[in-house]
Order: sequence, then C-alpha cells, then structure tokens
Amino acid sequence: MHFDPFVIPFNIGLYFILIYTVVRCITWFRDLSRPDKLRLQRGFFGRAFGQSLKEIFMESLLHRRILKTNLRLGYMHMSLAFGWFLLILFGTIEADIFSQSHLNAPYKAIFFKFFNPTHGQTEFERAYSFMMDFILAFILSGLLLAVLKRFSSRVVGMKKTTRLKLTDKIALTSLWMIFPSRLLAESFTSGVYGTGSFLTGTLGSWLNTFLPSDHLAYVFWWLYSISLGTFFILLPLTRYMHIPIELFLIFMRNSGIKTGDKTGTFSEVQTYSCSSCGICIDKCQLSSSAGINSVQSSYLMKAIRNDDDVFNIAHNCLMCGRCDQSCPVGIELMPIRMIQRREGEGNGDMRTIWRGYFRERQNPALVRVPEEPSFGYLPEKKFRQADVLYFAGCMTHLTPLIKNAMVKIFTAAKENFYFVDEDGGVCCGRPLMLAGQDREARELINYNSEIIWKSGAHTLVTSCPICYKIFKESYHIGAEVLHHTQYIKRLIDDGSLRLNYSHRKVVYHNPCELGRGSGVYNEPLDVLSFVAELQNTQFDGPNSLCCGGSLGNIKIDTVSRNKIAADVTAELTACNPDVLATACPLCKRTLANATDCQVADIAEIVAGEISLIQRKKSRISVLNIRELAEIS
Amino acid sequence: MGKHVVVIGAGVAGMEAAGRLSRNGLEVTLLEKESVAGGHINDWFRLFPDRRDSNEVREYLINLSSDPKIQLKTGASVDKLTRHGSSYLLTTDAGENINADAVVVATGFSLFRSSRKEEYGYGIYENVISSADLEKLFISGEIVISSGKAPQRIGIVHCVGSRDEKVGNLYCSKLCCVTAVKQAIEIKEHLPDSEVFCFYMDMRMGGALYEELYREAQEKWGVNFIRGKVSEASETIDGKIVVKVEDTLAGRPLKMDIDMLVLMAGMEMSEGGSKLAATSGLKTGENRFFASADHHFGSNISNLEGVFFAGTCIAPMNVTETISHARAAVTEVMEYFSNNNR
Amino acid sequence: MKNEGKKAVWSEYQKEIADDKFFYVRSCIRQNFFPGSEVAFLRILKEVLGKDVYEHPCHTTCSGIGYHGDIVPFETAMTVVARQFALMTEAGYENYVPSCITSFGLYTEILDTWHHFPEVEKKIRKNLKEATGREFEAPKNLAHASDVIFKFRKEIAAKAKYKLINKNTGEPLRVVDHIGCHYAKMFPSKGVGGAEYPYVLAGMIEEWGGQVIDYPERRHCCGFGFRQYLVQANRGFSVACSKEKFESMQPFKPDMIITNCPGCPMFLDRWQYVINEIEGKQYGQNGEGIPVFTYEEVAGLVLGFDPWDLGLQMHQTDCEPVLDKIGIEYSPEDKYKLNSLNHSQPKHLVVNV
Amino acid sequence: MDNLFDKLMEDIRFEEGLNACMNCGVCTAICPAAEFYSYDPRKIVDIVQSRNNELIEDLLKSEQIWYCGECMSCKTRCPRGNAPGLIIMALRGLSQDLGYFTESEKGRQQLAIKRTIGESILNTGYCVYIDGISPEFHPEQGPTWEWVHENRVDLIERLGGNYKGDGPGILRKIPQETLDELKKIFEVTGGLERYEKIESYSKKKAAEMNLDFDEGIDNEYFSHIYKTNNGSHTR
Amino acid sequence: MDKFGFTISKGRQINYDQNDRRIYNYIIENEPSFRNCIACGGCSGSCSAGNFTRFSLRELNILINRGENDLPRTNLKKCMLCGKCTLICPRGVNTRNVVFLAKQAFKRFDSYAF
Repeated sequence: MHFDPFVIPFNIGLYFILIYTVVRCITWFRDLSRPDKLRLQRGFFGRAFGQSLKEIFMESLLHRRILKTNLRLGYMHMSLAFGWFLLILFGTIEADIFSQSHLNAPYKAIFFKFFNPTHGQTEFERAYSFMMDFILAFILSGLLLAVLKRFSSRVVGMKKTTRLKLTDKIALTSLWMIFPSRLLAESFTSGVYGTGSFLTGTLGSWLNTFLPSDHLAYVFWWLYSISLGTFFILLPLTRYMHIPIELFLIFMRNSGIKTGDKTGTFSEVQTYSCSSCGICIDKCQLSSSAGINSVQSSYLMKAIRNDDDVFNIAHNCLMCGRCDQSCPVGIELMPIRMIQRREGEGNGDMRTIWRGYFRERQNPALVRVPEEPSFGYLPEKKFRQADVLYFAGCMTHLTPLIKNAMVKIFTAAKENFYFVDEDGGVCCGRPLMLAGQDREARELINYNSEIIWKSGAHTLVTSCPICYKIFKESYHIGAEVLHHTQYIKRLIDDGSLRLNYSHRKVVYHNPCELGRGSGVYNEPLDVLSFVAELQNTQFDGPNSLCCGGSLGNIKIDTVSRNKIAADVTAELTACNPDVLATACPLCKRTLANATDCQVADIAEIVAGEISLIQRKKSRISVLNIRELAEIS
Repeated sequence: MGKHVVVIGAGVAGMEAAGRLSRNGLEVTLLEKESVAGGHINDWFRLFPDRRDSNEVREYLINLSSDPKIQLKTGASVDKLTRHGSSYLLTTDAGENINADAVVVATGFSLFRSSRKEEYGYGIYENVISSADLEKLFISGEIVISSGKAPQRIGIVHCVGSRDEKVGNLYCSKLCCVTAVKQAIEIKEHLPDSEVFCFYMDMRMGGALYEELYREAQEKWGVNFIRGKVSEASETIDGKIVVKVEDTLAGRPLKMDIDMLVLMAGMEMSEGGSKLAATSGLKTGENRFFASADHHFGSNISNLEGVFFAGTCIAPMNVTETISHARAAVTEVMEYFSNNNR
Repeated sequence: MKNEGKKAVWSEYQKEIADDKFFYVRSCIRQNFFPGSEVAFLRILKEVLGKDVYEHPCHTTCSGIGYHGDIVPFETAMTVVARQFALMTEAGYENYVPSCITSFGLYTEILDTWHHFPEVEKKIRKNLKEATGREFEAPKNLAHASDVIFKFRKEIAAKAKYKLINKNTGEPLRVVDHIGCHYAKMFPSKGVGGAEYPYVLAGMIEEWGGQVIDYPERRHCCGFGFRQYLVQANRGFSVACSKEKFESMQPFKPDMIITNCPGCPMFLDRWQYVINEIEGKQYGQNGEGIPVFTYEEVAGLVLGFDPWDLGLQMHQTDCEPVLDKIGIEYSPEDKYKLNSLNHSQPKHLVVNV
Repeated sequence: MDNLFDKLMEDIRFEEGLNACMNCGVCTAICPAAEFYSYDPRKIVDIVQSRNNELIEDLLKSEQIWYCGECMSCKTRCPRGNAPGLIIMALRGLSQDLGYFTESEKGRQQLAIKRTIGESILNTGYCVYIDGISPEFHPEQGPTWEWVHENRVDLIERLGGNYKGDGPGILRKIPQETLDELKKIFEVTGGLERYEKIESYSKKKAAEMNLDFDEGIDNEYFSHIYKTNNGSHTR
Repeated sequence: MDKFGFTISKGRQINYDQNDRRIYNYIIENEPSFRNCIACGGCSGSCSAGNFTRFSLRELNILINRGENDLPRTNLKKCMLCGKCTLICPRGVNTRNVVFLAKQAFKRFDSYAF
C-alpha cells in the first residue's frame, strides 16, 4: 500500500505552504536593501548561520525565553513546537528505516502507521513506537494547556489572552484537531492490529473492545489529514505563520539587519514572527491598570497582518518599552509601532499576506505641500556663548520647582551656564516624532540645533528625559548631552557640588524615556543614595513602570492615565517612603496627582540639600557629611 | 407660649417657616394670594440639579405645614401691615383683620415678564417661549412647536431679564444657568435627535452639583454652548426663529435658524412683595427686593421689629437655600419671642 | 405672529406729538432726492389738514451728515443746531419738526446730552452768542415729520381717495416698513412704538388699508453708514446691507417698501438697480423690483395727488406696478414731462424705445 | 505721551458711551459692520476699557475704528447701557486730532468726506447739494439720476421747489449772512480746526505716499483715497 | 463691477447651517472629551507655539466646532504637539489628540496634507 486518497488534503496543504514560503522568501529577499542583502549573504557563510541554528533550536523549538519568564507558558509552547519537531524528525526516520523504500513522500512519514499498521512487533520497533507515543503524549500535554488557556488564561499564569478572529479560530481548531486525531487514528489502527505502545496501543485495544475500530480508524486518518491540510492552508492568514517565519527572523537578526524607519522586509518578517504569545499584553500597564486590551503589540502585529485599523492601535501606546523588552521572539516592537505612526492612516505600505502582491494603494495620493515650513513663525534664533547649556523643556516649565532647582544647582556649582528656554523655548521635537510627524520634528531639531551649536557649549543639560532622548539620538550638536541626573552625578564626583545628607527615605521611579529609553539607570540612583536613604522596589532598573503620563500615547484619556498613575504610586509607595523621587517633569506631575506622598524630582531633592559651604570648582573628590560621619 | 405668627406667602419659604413655627408650638396663620399653596414649585416639573420630581418637595412641604396649629388662608393678600404696640395688625384684601405677634414675610419672587425683552419677541412670535412655558410642556409630556411638530433645533437664551440695565435688573438671578442646563438635558431626553444650543454670557454654576450637571450636558447630551448674548430674534415666513448672536469666543457674529427659542426668565421682586413694601414701610434695596438688616448675619431681619424675611423675597435663591433661609427665619422669630418675654 | 403682543409693545411707547404750529426744518438729502415729498408734506398739513407750518428761509443743514461722517465735532454740530432752535424761538414757534431722521436723531441726542450735562448746554449758548449773537429756547415738542403724519393718519384716511388694497384681489397690499436707524434706536422712548417694533409707519399702513410685513432683517440698517456710502471704496458694504434686507423680505412677497428716513428710500431704490447690474438679480414680483416710497409719497397717493407731482418719476425702481395694483389713475406720458420744452427721458428708456 | 484714555474721557460721548463692559457680544451680534467687515465693536470697547495706552494708540491708527456706520443699533441693545457707536465717534475724533487717521486706508478717507460734505456745509449750507451729486461720481445712482441731474432746473421747478431761489423752499439759496454765521460757528467751536487738521495731516501723508496733493477732488491723492480698497477689510 | 468701482461685500457671519461640520464630528467621534471644552483658554495660555505666534487652541477648537474650518486648516500645523495644554486642561480634554485628529480629518475630508 503506497497511497490512499485521504492523504490528498495533507498533500495539498503541504505543497501549498512550501511553495508559498519559497515565493514569499524570494519577494522578501528582492525587497531588501542592498546593504541588507550583503549582510544576509555574509551571514549565510559566517558565524551568524551557526548562531542562528543554535538560537532557532533554543528559542523556536525549546522556547527558552518564554520558559524563563513563564514556566507553564513556556512548556506549552515547547511541547507543541519541540514535540512536533521531534514527531516529524523521528517520524521521517521511522518511515525511512521501517518502510519498504527510502526517500519516501512526506505523507508516508506522517501517516506511517496507516501504511505500516503491523509495525511495532519487534523489540526495536516496540521501543521506537514507545518513543513516538511518548512524543505524542508530550505534545498532547502541551495541547491540553493550550486548550485550557483558551478558557482560562490563568492556567498558564497569564492575566489576559489574545482575542481571535474567525480564521484564527478555524486554524486553531484545525491545529488542536491534528494531534488528537492522530492519536485516535493510530490508536484505532493499533487496536485492530494489536500494535502500538503505551498510549496508542493501550487506548487502541481498549477502544477495540467496544467500537468498530477498523472503520473508525479510516475516518480519523481522514480527519488527521484534513486537519493538517487546513492548518497549512490557513497558515499564512494566521499567527501560526510565525512557525516558519521566525526562522528567517533569527537568521536575519543574527546577520545584523535592523528594523529601520520604514516598512521593509525585516519589519514584515518580524510582524509575521509574532506568535501572539501575549506576554506583551501581560507587561502592558494599559491592560493591567486601565483595562485597555486591544492595542498591545501582539494586536498591533495582527492588525498589520490583517490590514485592520492599524492607525488607532499604533497611537494608543505609552511607548514605555516594557513589551519591547519582554518579547520572547525579540521583535523590535517599538520601532515597528513607530513605523506605523509615521506612515499614518491609509498610507501604510505594509503588504497583507495576499493582497500585498498587487501593491494596492487604496487612498489616492495627497496633494503634499512639504516645502512650506510648519514653524516658519519662530523668531530669529537667540544664542549666547556659555560652557554649559540648560534646556529645561516644555514640561519642565509646568513644574517650575525643577527648573528653579536646576538654576540653584548651576549657581552653586559656579557653572558658566545659559538657560536656553528660560522664557519658554521651542519644543525639542520628540512629541512630534512620537506622533509620527518626523518632518515637522526635524524643523524644530534644526532650529534648536543652531542655538546650541552657535553657543559653543561643550555640554547640554536637560531636565526632561523626553528631550534628553531626542537630543542624544537625533541632534547633531557637537556637545555632550546629559540628563540632569547625570550632570549632578558629575558635579558630585568632581566636588563642584557639596551636599548634605538627608535621612529621608526615598523610592525612585525611573522614567521610561530615561531608563529603558536611553539606558540611564545608575546615575539617578547614585545621586539619590548620596543625599538620601534609597529604598529598593521590584520595579527598579529595566523593570520600571510607566507613570501613565507619557506623551507617547496620544489617544488615552485622562481617566485611564490617572488609573495607571494611581496603580504605579500604590506600588511604589507601598513601603511608605518619605519621598517618591523621579527624574522627569511629566512623571512628577502625573505621579503627584495620584498620591499623597511627596513627589519630587531628583534635582529638587539635591537643590534642597546643597551645603552652604561650596568649594571652588575643583577635580578633587570631597567627602560628604555621610562619609565624614562614617569615618568618625 | 401662645404667640401668633402670620406668614405671608405659602410658597416654599412660607410653608417651611409655618411648619417649623408650629413645631415650636406657635399658632400660625399662613396667607396665600393664590388659591393653592406651593408657589412656583407648582409650575415646575423637575428640580435641578438632581432632577427630582418637584411633587416630592411639594408633598414634603404640605406634610410639614399640615398642622392644626397652622391656619392656611388662600386667596388672601395683605393690603396693610401696621404696628400696634408690640404686635402687628394685618388687613387682607378681603378686609379681614389679623393680629400677629410676629410676621414672616415670604412673598417670594415673580418670574421676569419675558415680553419686556422686546427684541426676543416673546408674546409675538409663536415659537418663542419662556422657561416656565417649557416646564408646562414637560409636565404635558409633549414638546411641540406651533406647527404641532417636534422642534429639531432648540435655542436657550440665558440672562433674560437678569444682568440687564435695560430692564433695570443689574443683578444675576443665579438659577437661570442651571435651569437652562437642566432643561437642555430634559429636552434631549425627550428629543434625542434634536440639537440644543445655550446662549450664555457666563456660565454661573455655583451650586452643589451644578457644574457636574453642566459637564453632563456637554459630555453625555452634546448640548452646545455658545458664549454670547442673543441680540435679537425674528421670525421667518415658515415660523422659524432667526437668532443673531456674537460667538464671542470665535469673535464672529453668528446667525442661526431655530425651531424653538426658550427664554430663561430671571427673578424679580414679586408684586405682592412690592405692594407690601409700599404699604408697610419695609425697606427695599436697589434691586427692588426687600433689604435685610445685614447681608452676612442678619439676612432674615427687616427694618421693622418683629417682621422677618424668609426666602426669595430678599434675593434669588434655590429651593435648598430657601428652605434653609426659612428655618433661619424661624430661629429669629423664636429668639425674638424669648427676648421679649424676658 | 401674534399681533396682540406687538400692540402691547406699542402701547408702552406712546409719544407726545404737537397738534399744530410746527416749525418745519428741511432735509438735505430729501431736498435733492425726494423734493416732491417735502412739498407734499406741506401741502397735506396746510391744505388738507389746515395746520400752521412755518419754514424759516435762513435755516440750514443741521450738519448731521458731517457729524456722523466725523468731520464735524460734536460741539460744532450742537451749536449749529442751537442756531436752528434760535430761529424757531425768534419766529415764535415751539414745536420743532425736522424732515430728516439724521437731524431728528441729532436733536434728540443733543437734548439728551444737555439734559444730563447742563454745563454743555451752557457752553453751547455761549458759543452761539459769540458766533451769531443769537439766543434760543429748546423746543417744547420735538417730532419727526413722520410722527406728525402718524398723528394725523386717521384724518388722512378719512379724506383718502385710495386705499393700500389690491383693487383686483381686494387683498391688502403687503407693505414693508423701513425705519431710519436714528429714529428710535438711540432713544427708544422718542419713537412711536419704540425701537424694536416702531409703530410710526406701521400705524399709517394699517390705517390706510395695507398689511405690515414683519421679516427677519426688518431692523437692519439700509447700509448708508455715512462714510460707508460717501466714499466709493466703501460702497460694497452699503449695498451688501440692503441686499441682506431684500433677501430676507423676498419670501414675504412684498408689494412695496415705505420708509421715513431721507437716505433709506434712495438706497433701497438704487441698490436694487446695482444688484441687478452686478449680479443680474431682480427682486420683487415678476422681476419688476420692489417699489420704494417715502411716507409722504404714500400719503399723497392715498389722498389722490398726481404721482408725477409727488416726484415718483425720480425713482430708479418703477412705481407703476403699485399704482396699478391700487388702481391709481396716472398718465404714463406725463411721467417725464417738464415745464420747459425739454422732454428728454432717462437714457435706458430711450435705448429701449 | 499723553494718556489717551484721559483724552478720550474729555469727549462727552465717550463718557456717555462707556460704562463697564462684560463682553457679552450683543453689540457685535447686531452690528451691520461686523457682518461684513473684520470688525468687532465688543473688542474695541474691551480695548478702551483696558486703559492700555499702547493698545488704544494702535486702535486709533487702525482700520478698525472706521468700519462703523453709526447706525447706533448697538446702543439699543447693550445690557450695560454702553454705546459702542458713541465710543467709536470719540475714537475717530481723537484719531483725527492726533493725525493718526492717515495711518489706515479707511482713516485717510476722512479727507474725501471733508472735501465733499464738509465743504458743502460751509459753501452751500447743505450737507449735499444736487449740483455736486454728479452721475460721474455716482454711477450707482443709475440712469434716472442722470436724467434728473441733467434736468434738475426744470424738474425741481415742476415739483414745486425753489432751486437756488430766494426765500424758503426746496434747494433754495441759503443767504450769505447765514453762511457767514455757519462759518463763524465752525470757527468758534473747533469745526474749522478739525477741517484744517484733516487737510494738513493728509497733505503730509500724500507726500509720504508720493501722491500729488491739491485742492478739490481732482487730484491723485483724493482719487486714491476715494477709490482704493485693498480687499483686506473683509474676511 | 468696474462700472461702480466696488463689489458687493460678502457676509462674514458664522453660518452654522451651511458650514462643514465633518471635521468636528470626526473629532467628537474619536475623542469625545472634546465636547467638554469650556473655552477657559488654559490651553492657549500655556501653549509653546502661542509663545511665539498668534496661535490659540481655544479659538481653533471653537471654530472647528462651528464648522469654520479655514483658519484651523492653515493654523493647526503651528502646534508642536508638546502636550502642555493637555496637562493644563481642567476638563480633561485630550487636546493633543484633538489637534492630531483634526489634522487627520483635514487630510481625510479636504485632502489637505500638513
């Protein structure tokens, strides 16, 4: 017996998905930029290839990262992925070893039992059957978790689970059907022939006692094939596309390809690599505090794939970066979101899985008038020579205590500084950039750059992490950019600023744009522990929370913002600190509205502790009072 | 104690005062010029800011003032009030003489006669009505214009007869803004597809829950607020009302066709109050309401010993304030009697 | 529309108007554009009603247009007016009747100013004495000429030969009344019926058989605006104002417009021509325009005066449609007849012939 | 610099016209000028009541104050008893006294009004006289007016007028003694001074604008101010 | 027109009935808090752009509400989206999103690109 009609659905599905993947890969490769093509070629013959294989094994099959964050969820993913992989691998070997010929058609391996129903009689065959049953049981255990997760996400330790569309449901059902139908098909066949191991054999012989196994076996072989075929055909329309695509992602990433700022092959590959595992939803404060469960990265990826309303989803995000950091697939979620924001409504060039080949543009081209500047009204640039520039930022003007504190610190440190936006300056441009309006942002960047550049300053200090990030990343000003916490740290280190030690207990809230956004974690803590008793929380470092006031989100309403802020302050003030410290005017305002605890910027705390005796500017480190106290 | 108090006016203030006085063991005569007690609350459908049925408040007042110690005389207005030694003699229009040891004046207010703002055409154009007329429509349960159809667009004019030198009322009537908002919401409840526009000079929502009601009108009901005093209203050939107003926040004149224009009539000294002031020697202020002895701590006290004020006869007040003020008047009466007994 | 409501308003604005012995003061604009109206006023008062009306040969403009064109200071205008009062005082009259609404408004404003600021009146007396040696008494009664016709509207109706009724349908004519802004807008109590629902013309229309039409832009200015018309560059504003009125009254299908101000009838008449020239839009029924009259012209017509004696041939918008509706007899060939041998016709008519 | 608010207060009409304004906009709502010009009487009253010298000076030099047609509808309606129209008149008076009127296109037109109406008053005793209302300057008066103007002697006689005649009557000649009295009144009360100021400031402006300036109405400057409309007055 | 030396002025009254209110409706639909504006001017007072030019979000909000779209259309781009107004607003109007949506709406309904 070499063929039976029931294998047709499986064959159609399999060849379809294989051809599809190949075609897709060719188009993707064609769309890559020249440097990226070179990177890929270099990667293929270099270390990246080996690295990728290792990573594919660790991540795509074993799901190491999910296992690390969430053991049950990781097991679920691992059993399905790794188990299936083993099933195919050993199935193929089995078919190769035990059937009449070598190099069989793929269906021979998949439906091995049907074509070799008597298999499993010798000792070696029995052992092999035992292994195959064991693998199947391994998969079925993961499947059980997956089914339960559908009904209660708590089973796998998740707060929320992703919501599904119709095609998703059909694909999911077909996926779920695959392994039970295989189990039953093999069991019935084994029952009839008295073969099979602990799972299929036992189940089969028991079922055979009261059911017409022979007839039923054939039905389930059909079901098994149909399930597989359906699943393969629906694959490109569903999240399960991530299974093959993730392999490419890993390889591309290891070859050094980055997301960039426009839709391209890599961003598409990343989008299709999302398995909708939902870890990003769990990390998202919009979900946990504000009950918004439709905008998280996995929904964004899905919306992009399905060509749904991406625009509103893309803008309803705090851009805090918590999801980005936790994505087990390592998708660059924030850059992809920024691409969507930049491309705007109806302007996206993202291809849907089918339609993309026709490159349809639904919206007619707009009459653009980019030559006309948006901010032509800005006055002549005023600048002044100084060593250090202080750029408070728009938000800092709403928290005058911070800017006054900074002026006090500059003065105490006898710094030759110029307060650039003392009379209300021009926005740094990051809010526009976050809204996807890069051209407009560029105008402001150019305007501010000239002021900074002409002042001849060697250092630019800013109080606002939002400004800090854009100054660091998008300005070319020839001056070192420091957030005020970094700057204060330096003043302390070089002895320019002498501070008293207050015995107040302080908890530090790390602003997203400063911590995760710019990697500044240590300086604020150093400064704080220098002047106060710093208390640790579970939200220190990269795990910090977003205050909710983020300018990254343009859609969220005040009520939701307040809910987030309330939850954050509740967490951070659980240990009853005297002061909730932060290093961002926006965080300060947002948190201060949500708690009775005093909220202060580090600059304010420092300014309040400036010692009356200030040394002249010198490089010699000076002991502070705490150190003196410790010595004596 | 056996003392006898006459309360003039059986509106909210009068009924509250009478009820409280009788609870303190006093004999009370409650005079009302209309045929029934209740005053303006009888004409109102629901009350701001909680939109409670006005009948509930009326029932409370009727219960409170249904006491054998209280003699209610309806259809009786006071013609003369004269002092005789330590008591007063009141003569009613029916010629009846009543002796009183103390008098509580609770003559209330009159709604501004909207036809006096000629430019709005009240009494001339069919579809220009007053806030009180609208309450009648609410009571009837059907909001219709002269053609018998439901209005599509309704305009509400604030400050009709208030803050207006032209009609001699410099003061703010205080309640019209919140009444306008309340009525706007009620219109939207009846006619969800209609558009409601409030034309205001300043939104004076200075009572408990007033601002919240204003916000609800904006947020939930989509009532439009246009800052500007309506300059004039006129009628088109198909019975629509054209209003001219400056949208002062946009800095541009605005003209709009409206199906029904509601005038938020302000509050004025009542006719009965004016008559009483003229015959009794009770002092009135520049705003024509009774002038109390002191704005801060003597608002119930008149220039005549033993005569006390309760409620809106001294200034515009809402129901809550009126009731409080009436209770305060009772306290003053009791203190007056206990001082005189000493 | 409820008429009782209007009547209630009218009843609140009653105005005292003298009965006889009028000191008549002419209007600059009316003498130029509606000479027949002033002639008719005097004819009606003297010949029909038998009143004593005196006109001083030395009275001048009140300078009102200059005043509202802001080139004549208030003090100067007040002194010019004081001189007019002095002429009246010298002639032994007390009831001052200006033909012009701008004058009427200016007199009212001046008398009110003197009432509130007696020191101003004192200063003006000094000025007048210094400039002319004259002294004056303020008028005992100040009434606009239309007030006087309003007062005698019933007497005129009693002697009327025609009524404002469409002789073919028997329906009253639909009449738009346009009141000069300065009649009562500044001082509502000085106008018959007040500022919002002036009764001065409405009373005549009702008494003489017509029906008053109340349309939304009834109170809108004709657009003269003094400097707005006087300077060519600003006339677009003037015509726009009148256009707004025409657009607003058009749905009411008015048969005629009647006015009591010198400028308004001229503008409402001429702008119809201009709008037609610029936009090709002709108001009125059958595209023949809406005839515009002064109240004296209407009174004269009702009393049976010859239309061409009243000066209706000076109107740009033809009056004949209304004359025909009422059934007034007139001779078409006499329209452009003059006393001399000259029998020319306006150019546009010549072209048509 | 002089306090402009105090100077305005010297004008009796200003004192009458300005109580406290609460910016209700009722004046603008009814104002014909606000309907067609970029004009808001409410804002003007608000500026003068601010007593800010700088703002008032800007106002006196602006186009703003020249849009009003002085219909006084605003006075009828103001709930605070203000008369924005009277305030405008006071502002216009001061603008002319200080020579600010030539700073705006509409303000410069004062010369045209002075040359036509103003001179007619002193020369004829009438604000306007038929001889001066030429069809050439008044095309909007239409063809009938051309006929009237051409046949004015006969027509006025036919209608019972007294064209340039002695004694009372329509368009009679005002006696010279009367005109002398008028002139004397203008002299005593500051009317002539106003005329002279309009002339001298206009002459200065004409030189500044490089336009020929002469007496009468047949010169470049007059023609310019009479006809120019830069189109920026409406929106 | 040359004949008379002037043209008939056009009215500048807000014509509520004929104005295009799609922009307003679009914003309301996507950002209902826009309805809560009481035109207090807090947004304009704190505005970074308003510091340099005559730009008033309060005015733009009102004009868009009335369907007077010409000024907002050309003026919206002056906004730097810095977000101060949103923090200031006493009625919790998401002013930043209002600007954002308004731009979106002009793009959608008027094919106007910023």
